[in-house]
Amino acid sequence: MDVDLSEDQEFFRETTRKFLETEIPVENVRQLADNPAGFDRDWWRRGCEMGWTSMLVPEEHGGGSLEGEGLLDLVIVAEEMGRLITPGPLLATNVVALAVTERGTEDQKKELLPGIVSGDVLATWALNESGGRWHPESLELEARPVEGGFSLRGTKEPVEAAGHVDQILVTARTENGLTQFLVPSDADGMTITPMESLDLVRRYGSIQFDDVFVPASSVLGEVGQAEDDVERQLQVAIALQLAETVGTVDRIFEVTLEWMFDRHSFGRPLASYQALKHRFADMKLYHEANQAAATAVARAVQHHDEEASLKASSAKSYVGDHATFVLQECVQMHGGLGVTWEYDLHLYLRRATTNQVQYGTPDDHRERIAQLIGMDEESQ
Amino acid sequence: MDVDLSEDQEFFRETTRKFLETEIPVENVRQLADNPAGFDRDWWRRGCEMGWTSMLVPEEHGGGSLEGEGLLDLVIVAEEMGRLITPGPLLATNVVALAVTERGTEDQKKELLPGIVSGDVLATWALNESGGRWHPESLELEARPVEGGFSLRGTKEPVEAAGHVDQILVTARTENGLTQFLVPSDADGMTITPMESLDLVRRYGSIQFDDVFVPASSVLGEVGQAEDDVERQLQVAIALQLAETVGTVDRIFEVTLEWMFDRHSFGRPLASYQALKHRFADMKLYHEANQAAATAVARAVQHHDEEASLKASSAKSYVGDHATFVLQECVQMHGGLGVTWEYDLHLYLRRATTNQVQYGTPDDHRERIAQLIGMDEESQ
Amino acid sequence: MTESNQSMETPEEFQLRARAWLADNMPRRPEGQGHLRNFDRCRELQKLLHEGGFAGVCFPAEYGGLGLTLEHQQALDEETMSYDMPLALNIPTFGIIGATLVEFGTHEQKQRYLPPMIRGEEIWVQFLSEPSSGSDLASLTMRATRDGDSFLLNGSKIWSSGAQSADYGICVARSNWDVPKHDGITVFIVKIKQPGIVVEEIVDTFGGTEFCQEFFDDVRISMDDVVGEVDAGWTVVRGLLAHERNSMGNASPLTSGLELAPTDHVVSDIVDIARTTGMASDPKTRQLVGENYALRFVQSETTNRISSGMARGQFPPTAGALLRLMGARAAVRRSDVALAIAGSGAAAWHEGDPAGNAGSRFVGRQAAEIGGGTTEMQRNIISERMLQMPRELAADRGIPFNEVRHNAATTQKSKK
Amino acid sequence: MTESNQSMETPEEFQLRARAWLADNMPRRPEGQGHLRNFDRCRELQKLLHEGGFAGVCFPAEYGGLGLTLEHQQALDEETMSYDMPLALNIPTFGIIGATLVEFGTHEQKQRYLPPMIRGEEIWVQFLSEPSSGSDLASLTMRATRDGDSFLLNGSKIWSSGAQSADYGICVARSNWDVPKHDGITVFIVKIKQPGIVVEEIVDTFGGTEFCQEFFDDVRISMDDVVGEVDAGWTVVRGLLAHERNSMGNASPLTSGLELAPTDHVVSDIVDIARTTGMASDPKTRQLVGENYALRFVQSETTNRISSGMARGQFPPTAGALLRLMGARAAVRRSDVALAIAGSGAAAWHEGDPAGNAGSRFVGRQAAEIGGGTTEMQRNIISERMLQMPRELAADRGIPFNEVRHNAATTQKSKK
Repeated sequence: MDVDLSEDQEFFRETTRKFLETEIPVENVRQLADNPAGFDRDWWRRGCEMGWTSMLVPEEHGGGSLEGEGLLDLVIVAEEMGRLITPGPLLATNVVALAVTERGTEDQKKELLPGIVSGDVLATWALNESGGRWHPESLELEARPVEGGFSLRGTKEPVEAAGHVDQILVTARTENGLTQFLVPSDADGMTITPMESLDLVRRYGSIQFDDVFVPASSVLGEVGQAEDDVERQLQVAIALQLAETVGTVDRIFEVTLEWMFDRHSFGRPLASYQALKHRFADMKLYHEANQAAATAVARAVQHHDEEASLKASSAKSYVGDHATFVLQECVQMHGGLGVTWEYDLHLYLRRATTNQVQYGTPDDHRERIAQLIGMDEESQ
Repeated sequence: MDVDLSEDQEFFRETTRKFLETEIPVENVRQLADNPAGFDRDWWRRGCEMGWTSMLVPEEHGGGSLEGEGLLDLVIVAEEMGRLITPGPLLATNVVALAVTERGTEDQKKELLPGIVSGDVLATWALNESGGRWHPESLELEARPVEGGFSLRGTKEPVEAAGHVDQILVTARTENGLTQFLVPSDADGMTITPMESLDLVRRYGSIQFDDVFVPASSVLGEVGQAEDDVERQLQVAIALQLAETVGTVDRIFEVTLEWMFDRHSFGRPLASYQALKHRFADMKLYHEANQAAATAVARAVQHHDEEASLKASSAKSYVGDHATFVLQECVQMHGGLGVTWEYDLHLYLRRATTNQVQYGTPDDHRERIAQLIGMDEESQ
Repeated sequence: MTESNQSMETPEEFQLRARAWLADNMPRRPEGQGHLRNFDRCRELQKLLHEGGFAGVCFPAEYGGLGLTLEHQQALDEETMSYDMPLALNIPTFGIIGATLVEFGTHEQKQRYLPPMIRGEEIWVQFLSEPSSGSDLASLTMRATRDGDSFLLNGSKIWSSGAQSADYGICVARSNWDVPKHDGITVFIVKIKQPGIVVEEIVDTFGGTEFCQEFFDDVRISMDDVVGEVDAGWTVVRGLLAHERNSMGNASPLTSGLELAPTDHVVSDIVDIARTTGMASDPKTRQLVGENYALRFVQSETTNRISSGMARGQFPPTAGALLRLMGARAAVRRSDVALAIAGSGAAAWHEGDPAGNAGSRFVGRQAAEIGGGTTEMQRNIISERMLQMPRELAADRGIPFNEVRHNAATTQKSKK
Repeated sequence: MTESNQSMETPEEFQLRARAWLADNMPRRPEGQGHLRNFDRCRELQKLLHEGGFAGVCFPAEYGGLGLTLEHQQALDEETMSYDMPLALNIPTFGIIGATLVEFGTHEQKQRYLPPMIRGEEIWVQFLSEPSSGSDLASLTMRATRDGDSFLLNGSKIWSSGAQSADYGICVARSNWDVPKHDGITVFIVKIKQPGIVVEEIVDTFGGTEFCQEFFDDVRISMDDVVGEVDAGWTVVRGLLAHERNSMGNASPLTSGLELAPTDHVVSDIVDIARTTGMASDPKTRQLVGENYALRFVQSETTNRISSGMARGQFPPTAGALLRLMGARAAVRRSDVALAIAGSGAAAWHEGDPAGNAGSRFVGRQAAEIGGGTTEMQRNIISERMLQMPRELAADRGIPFNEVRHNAATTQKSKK
């Protein structure tokens, strides 16, 4: 958690936590494993009343945030959701909300934003392509200009909540460069296939585009000019993902710390064993470092820091490795109980692992840092 | 140490250890830091009387080993030398002895082997080229056919003991493939420049070949057919290097274990602190694993195991990382003393680190394993 | 196990005979099969071996074994590597419980229990861990109450591997609460399928059910089924744990066939993921593949070194802890490597994609560091028993068990 | 340090004035300079700052400081980042010893020692560690013997950073051997250049001489130079150690200029090695470069988080241990990364090649985990004081010091 929250933000955090603890404790998340979408739309609407999808949207379209710095409010929700491994397309929908807010025409904003804010419209971002491609340079889905618009051809996967949303923001390649389209999920020529997923309630699908026609009015931003927009969306996605991951660790660290005091071995609490104490010291450090990194990224993205991408990749690679490390250590401290299905720990590890590898693996982001700091230019 | 030594080998090990402890304790190694060669030729000849250069040489040329498995005897010497970070071109000279023994003409054997065995002739292998190239495929030094022989052009570096040996085995590229040459160190057109080195007594140099003429009679093995020979030499080099590295850790592990019992903190010996005990358990495991790997490679190379290269690369990459890991842990256990010049530990770390990065880094060898197990063939 | 004698078949002769018999009678090991957990199949395979005269090589002849030497067993092992062997019976049935009965059982117990074990008719399980006692096994609270000529057992056991398929169990219980923890323990032989014992499967994070929890309610045990002395069962447990370490390190002489551990498939698995994710030419991926290969090689050579050193007395029996630690750490690293190569595919995949299980392997990876004794316990054993470092303070040493501090109520988890 | 008052210059005004003055008077920070250890240069720079009215911002005005607030100090820090600052005086002179004297010194001691310290005229060193006491600082055996109105010090100190260039030292000695170790310690101010004190440089594995060992032979100290109470010096030491942790974490308000730690050059160093070894396009190398960059970012953000959290009381003062641990681990990882990229060049190189120092950096890397309190001690602090886990058993607790078990004779290493 950010050590520098305002009083309003603190209050919002507490309200959000209470809402989630009451509405969707982890037992309910387990039950939702059998729900095809992994979440319930009515419940989602109630969450939206608390502002889950309004933070990045301007007031004239029904949005609004606490301090005028919506992302810094939104990461509070993401972190609390991580603490209870809550389902729901928080990241996916908000990235689309941001993209429409920042780059949409007035018509696009009017059409989409109120519904997103109320929770009636769900949206997701179709960025990834098979083989772990997420980096803008590697995308191949093709948008060919045709009469009155474009024709999309290719496959996007994994796409979060594909099959359970209403609007899909598709990042495609035209001959002029990257271009983004807002495509309704029932567009002709689109086939959505559910994929298997590690997380019990976060669903992914594969979307195949067989010459899907999209009108010119569906272009978000400018044709061929979407590179910066995609970058910005990635930054926001990573900021939210980091906050959620930090939340998962925060909860499990608490639980495990308590366990260390309660559980006795050879007449002594586990917390008295120096080998475990020292590992806990490292875990504490990594968790603080993760939080520091996640907070710094949220601020940098909120403030359009020119190094925001570099910071996002730095945090993404560090937190990706260290969050799961801490969780695995927590499993180990629990012994056999930690690897049972009935105990909740693996659910947290599933979420954190999913976050680790979506929107780029730690290795991917380390490579990206090398690019961003200019290793290429002078070396070739 | 191999857990399966014969009685003769055990005796040989003890004799070697006593010889080294008496003749060249670590204080003497420190003094040799100021010697340009890092070792004394007279001392080297006395070592040769103990068989340091005879193990890989057949009896008719003055050689001989204990059990008829010379490499398994020789790694005993290498390991003992590691325990006292002894100087001297044991690896370099023996690789040349092996190459001449296995691939030399009768004339070459007669000319070189008796001198190597007696210690009068020192030799080294010029394999490496700048930029960390050691892999046969990456070598560039060119041997161009000329009247009566070849002309060598290019640079070899780092070459162990360059400038302090009599004969240099040069691995070069001809248009027909890899070819090796035995070149006297005073050949015309060769410039040897000393390099800086991490190890206090193991010297390296850069050898520049400016159209160095070498007669056809200096070819070792067949023109263009040296690939297998180089592979074999690498295997032997790695087997000896691994044994030496294991020896460095063996000695330091002993010393540090003793330190753990002697040194008290808060009225308790360091050995009573569980956090340190658990780290020692890992160190013990890694050291046993290193020894197991090193032993297995020596046997595989001795017995011309068809997987010898794969085993050598496996052990080289594992031991490279884990030997220095254990030594660094030993430094840490010593506290401030461990990072002082006057304490010997850093001398061992210098040797083990040098071994880690010469003849391929751990990463290089992991890549090589991928090649050897056929990752390329089916993936492209 | 027995002295070699002049009339005994040599290991070489035995090996040749085994080679011929196996070729004619045993099925081949299925491709890529690491660890067979099908107990019915194992019963059949063991029966087959017994009929062929190749079961229980090192078990005493008077109790249904062949009474041959370790060299015979090793000779047989070399031959059986490519055959489908009843590996699931090795641990705990043969390697741990068989060995323990040989060491501590009465003549009558050996007569009764070893022959059917060797024939593959009776499978065993260990009832050691309890919900509230993890690494500190001796803090167990399963209650053994003397009732006339027998004992009544009450309590719960957990992490018993394969209990749902087993016939008999070795159960460790507390028979005296007024003495320090090690001094009031008794070991019992328990028939599993009887009223009063309920076996429940535990679902692990992979969705697997290797482990069970059992609930004992007034289970009556005859005095004939006490192993060792009443209240002095800790001696038996220590022996049993030593056999366990041996077995886990592939160093037990009593097993039927060798585990292919670390198995070849741990290399091919990783290569498969690399290929299907299109990463086979990615340099970092290739280094991970190389690392994984190297790890398998080193693990296997370390097993050779330690096992053969233990056999010769160059390593103490506790050296098995090194192998457990190595195996656990290697398994963990392997799951990290698989995840790194699988990347995004570990979180979302199409059915059948080999990257798909990299995620759940990673999520469940700590099982390797927990099952069979945590790596923390192995590190204690290595540092304290192999390196002779001072033991950890046991705050319960010498204190009557009923006065020792136990877990806080919140962690007293039990299923019922 | 002092209450802000109405007439005080605001931090913003102060910052603007500093900006102008610095531009006219201070030399720029030399390119790529991480940590300046030239003490003569530092004396000059500090003198310059003092003359300009920008020295000792948070030191009390009555003892030569400016008596301003932390905000003023931070405002100044922002301006001085690009100037050559007397960073070597921050630790221990200002951040540790200055802070300790402010907290524990008598009025006379502060009057005597703080003004010349702030003027850059007197540099200080800590005499804490001893050859036979490492992490267990309180087990020190430097002997302080009462002799009339003064004390005589005898013994040896070690790992004192910069003692060869310092004027005064804070020396911790044992004044009473018949009480438990913490209860017989007294802290003294010691003038270094005097007969009876011999300072010897220790050569580290890099060939550097940052640290010294000192030998005290009947060094007479007046009662005026006792800091705190006789025999109750441990209170002072604890305060001093807290100031040390703060300072190491860049969180002291008393320093002159901020360390660029983790400095930008830790990124460029690694990139340089990658370029000169021709590895800048090697994917594994690029990932290592990326990892190193990320580590610098995370380390710096962690410092921000913890420092600002400590300032607000969200973290306890012991949280400085997290920063020490982070810094040490990051330095170690960085040296590993440098080695991996340098490869063969780390073992043999041509003079001037940046790969050349990767090997010796690696060989000396543990210095980062040892200097300023080992990482083991930091982990103890984090687990025991931050997380409230039970403390390790101190076998010497409550036992008179002269009855406690100390090191075996073989490790009683001393230089003479």
